[in-house]
Amino acid sequence: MVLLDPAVNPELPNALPPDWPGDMLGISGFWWHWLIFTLIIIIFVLTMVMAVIYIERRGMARMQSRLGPNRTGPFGIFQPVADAVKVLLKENIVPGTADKLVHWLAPVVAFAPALLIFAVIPFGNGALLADLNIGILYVVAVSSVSTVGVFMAGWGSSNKYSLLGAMRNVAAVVSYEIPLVLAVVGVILIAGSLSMNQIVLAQDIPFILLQPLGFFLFFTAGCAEINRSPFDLMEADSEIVAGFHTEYSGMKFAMFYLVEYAEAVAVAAIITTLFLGGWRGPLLPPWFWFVIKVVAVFFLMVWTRSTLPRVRIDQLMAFAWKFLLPVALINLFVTAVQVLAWPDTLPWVVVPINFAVMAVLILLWAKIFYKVGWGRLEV
Amino acid sequence: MALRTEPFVLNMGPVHPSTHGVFRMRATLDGEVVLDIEPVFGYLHRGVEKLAEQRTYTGFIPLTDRMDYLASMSNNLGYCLAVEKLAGVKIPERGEYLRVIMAELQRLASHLVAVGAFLNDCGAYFTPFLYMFREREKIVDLFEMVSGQRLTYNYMRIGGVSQDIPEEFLPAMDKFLATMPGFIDEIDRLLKENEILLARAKGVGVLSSENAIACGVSGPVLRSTGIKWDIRKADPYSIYDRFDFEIPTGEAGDCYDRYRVRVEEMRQSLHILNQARKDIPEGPVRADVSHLVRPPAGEVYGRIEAPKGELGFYLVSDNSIAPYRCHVRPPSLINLTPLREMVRGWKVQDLIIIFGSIDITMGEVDR
Amino acid sequence: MTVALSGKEIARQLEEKFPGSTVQTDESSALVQDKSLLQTADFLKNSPELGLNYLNFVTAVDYFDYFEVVYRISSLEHNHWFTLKTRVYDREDPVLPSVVGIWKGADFQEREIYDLMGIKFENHPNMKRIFLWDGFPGHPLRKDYL
Amino acid sequence: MEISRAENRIYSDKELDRIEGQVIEELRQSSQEAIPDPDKWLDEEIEKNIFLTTVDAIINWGQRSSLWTAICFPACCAFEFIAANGPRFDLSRFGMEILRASPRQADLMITAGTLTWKMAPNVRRIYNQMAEPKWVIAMGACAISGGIFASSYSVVPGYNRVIPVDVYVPGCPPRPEALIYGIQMLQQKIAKKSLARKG
Repeated sequence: MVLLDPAVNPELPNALPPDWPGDMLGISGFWWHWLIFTLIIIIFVLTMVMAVIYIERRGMARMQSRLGPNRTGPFGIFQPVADAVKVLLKENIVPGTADKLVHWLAPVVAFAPALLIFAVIPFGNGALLADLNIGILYVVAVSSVSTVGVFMAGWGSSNKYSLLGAMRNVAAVVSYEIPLVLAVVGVILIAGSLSMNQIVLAQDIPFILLQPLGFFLFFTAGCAEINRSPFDLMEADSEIVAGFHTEYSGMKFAMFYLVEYAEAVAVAAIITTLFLGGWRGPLLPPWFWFVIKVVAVFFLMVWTRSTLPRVRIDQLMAFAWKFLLPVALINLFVTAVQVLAWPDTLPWVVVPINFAVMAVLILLWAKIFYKVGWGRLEV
Repeated sequence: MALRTEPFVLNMGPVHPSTHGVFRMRATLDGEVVLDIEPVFGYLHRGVEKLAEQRTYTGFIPLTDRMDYLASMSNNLGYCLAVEKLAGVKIPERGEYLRVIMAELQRLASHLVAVGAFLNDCGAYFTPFLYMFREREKIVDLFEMVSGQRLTYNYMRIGGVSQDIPEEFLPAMDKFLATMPGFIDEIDRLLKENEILLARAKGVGVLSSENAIACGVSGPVLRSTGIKWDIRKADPYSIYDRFDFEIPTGEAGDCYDRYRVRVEEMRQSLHILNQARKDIPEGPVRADVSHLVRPPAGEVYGRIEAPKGELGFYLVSDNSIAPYRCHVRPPSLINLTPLREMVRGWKVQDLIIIFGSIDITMGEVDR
Repeated sequence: MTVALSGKEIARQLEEKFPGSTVQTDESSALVQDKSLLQTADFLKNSPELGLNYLNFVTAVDYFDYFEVVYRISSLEHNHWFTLKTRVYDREDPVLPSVVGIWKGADFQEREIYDLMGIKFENHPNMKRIFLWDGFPGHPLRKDYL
Repeated sequence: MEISRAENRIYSDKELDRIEGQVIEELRQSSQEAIPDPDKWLDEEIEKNIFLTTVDAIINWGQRSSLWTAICFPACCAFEFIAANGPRFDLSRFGMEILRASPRQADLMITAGTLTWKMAPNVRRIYNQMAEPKWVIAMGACAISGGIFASSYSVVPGYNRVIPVDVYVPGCPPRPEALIYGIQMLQQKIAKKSLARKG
């Protein structure tokens, strides 16, 4: 970090965007930027988690023909606050046979990556903690680390249900990482940059129109990675009690609960940045557009959660390897051809072509998948 | 490097989110694959059969409510029929019609819970379950009108029913009968063709018809294997021979068929209800029988088609006011007999839905 | 309507096949010797015109002097039923052969009888208590319990 | 990777059964007396200072507004609880729609149904697994006194033989309205709790 500081290393004259704060109180603008954005990100993540928990509980309650929390504060908006107060003050239990160190570390290891992802998410033009030129690669790399935390939780709890849940999570993440990355590569080809900010700037039309299949793949694989329904096998209530956090209580459970929703917000934020034009939008301020889009994507997750049944573990694997992976490869190929054919800007005619490709591929693969992946696989 | 694996024992229950009460399984797993399970019962064993010997014939009716607490009316009906068979009581027409109406409403309510719980076990996060409960509340309201209770009705008596229905009942039932078919269509639209549900439930937990008969399985589980066996048709009790209805059957005997059979049975129950509603006569609802029934010495087996299967009461009388021996044939317990064979080789997740698709009530399994 | 098979008729067939097996009969049941329980059960199940392959229930009744074990069997195909009974006189250690090999559905019900009535079934694959726990004193459905 | 699947039968685990039976018998012997209800402190007056009162108010507000229920539904009353959770009576208004399958994360145990001696060690264990602070609502006649089954040989006459109970909701089964009233009573009880008080 010190080497990146222009005050120390004058060989980086244009590394920083022009609207960064200058030197104040004898501290260089670099460090002010770092401090302010770290605070903003932490506050943003915490408030967004509270907000999406409220949205999920109210929204899902309405889908289930009931009301949802409405007694705690006006319209029940303080419900997540009450939950937080209560959970944080609960007793912290570590099972006697647990691997104490691993048990303690697991929530932290799981929580840190969820926060780190937001370092490269732009809230406005250039308004981000670190405009890494390998932004999306960083996201992909960091996001997988929380699996380590989940597996530590499963292993350290010395509980069979926890271990089953953690194993399922590892298997799911390993499988779904590949289609997820392949879906991102399509976007990178069109945008011509790995930097998140550059990707947003390249979206004169949102990439969801140019990459509808990529959006679908990313959304599905993202849902699978963060245990959202219909891929929520890792903490499947009706099967393995509470999955990897069965033995966690109090503050440490709160961390896992936070991770679950922080990751959902992170995936929603990445989808917003990559496919929905990020902070771009007319009239309203950029950060507001960003929040609206994140909430919209999250609402899609809530919707699937309250509608769809859960898939089985072998079907989960089959879906990743037999459906998403080939489709993602074909999508990448089609995108590459298009980028080769129109090197400068993609014309509007690409939009209907890509939608047609998506429809044909999904229908075709659904037929093939029906034959190869239907029902039970040999174990 | 040679990889050494060994199976491990996972204890599911008695307190587990999807064991429908306090069922317990000791499952031996090889990773995610179920090698074997051992069901453990008795966590709700309340000694109902012993208590029956200490109570009068009428005094046992409240206990039948609490056996299969999702189908209290059916339990009342089964028990009362057995005692009436023993004592030779003739029931007035209106009483018979009311009994059929209550039993069919109860079948609807029980199947609603069964289907909802099955879909919940599949992982549809509470949504179908709550929709089913919304509709079940309407049926519970009807029961509350006639009996004043929401779950344990204690409505039927030896010789009829305890009291006539209030005058608001039939209009309310008409309203319910008008809306219910639309609701069944609605849940079918939601989930019947759902790809994930098909992948999860089709071909899973197959029970062959030979095995079903050998294990004495009854009710929707038996019918899902393709056997057209319904006691309402095969051995009509009460006035079921007057109604026209179909026996829905499955083909493969898998989880999906069991779910479909229940949904179709709900439609048939509505059909019966419509006929009974049309024909219900005026008159007394209860024969003139003393509350202290003293049936002649002897033994009898009365059975009905309860929502879960063949519910029977085997009564031995010694001409006193209490049964000498009262044995309940619990459909839930006997339907669990083939569970071990059905789940072997499947995954943990399948174990849950196979178990859920059998639809048991622990109060009846353990009694 | 499910038809009750005549006890006399069945008893005649049983006597023909296994002399001395039946003790007494009434209109829909036959009481057989506990020694010949298995062979009569096998005959009732596998005889083509009877085909009683569906076990409705098994239960036991305590008559102080003896336990009566009742097998209610029926045939879904022919739609008829029959009651097979047998008695065991030993109160201390009553033993009967298990019919699990013939009707699989008897599995849990025989365990239930063992648990609540104390009758042991020989050759049952898993003869142990089903509802009550190991170490529960006595068998509660016996008439002399409490 | 080969394991002989035929050998792995877990039937007839005699040793396990014997130990479980012993645990049940021991619990039965040791819990012949009812555990007193934890409500003595409700009448006590304690010295309050402003700081503690404010902290108490916030903590109690949080704890009573988000009572997550542990899953422990042995019998009939469970369906009245689910009905209370359902669309019509809608416990989710109070922030109670989250059912934690893991007792570690739950605050409230609603004991819906008859308790048998065989079940008692498990209920005691779930109660012990729950993290403090925790509350128990005894729902229904069976949970209070054994109810209609009190004279049976295998039924525990009331949950308070095994675990301390905070609120009793009578009925067989109680209507959902009664359960919601009971929950509100519990919320009032939590509101009177103070950090300064022991227990």
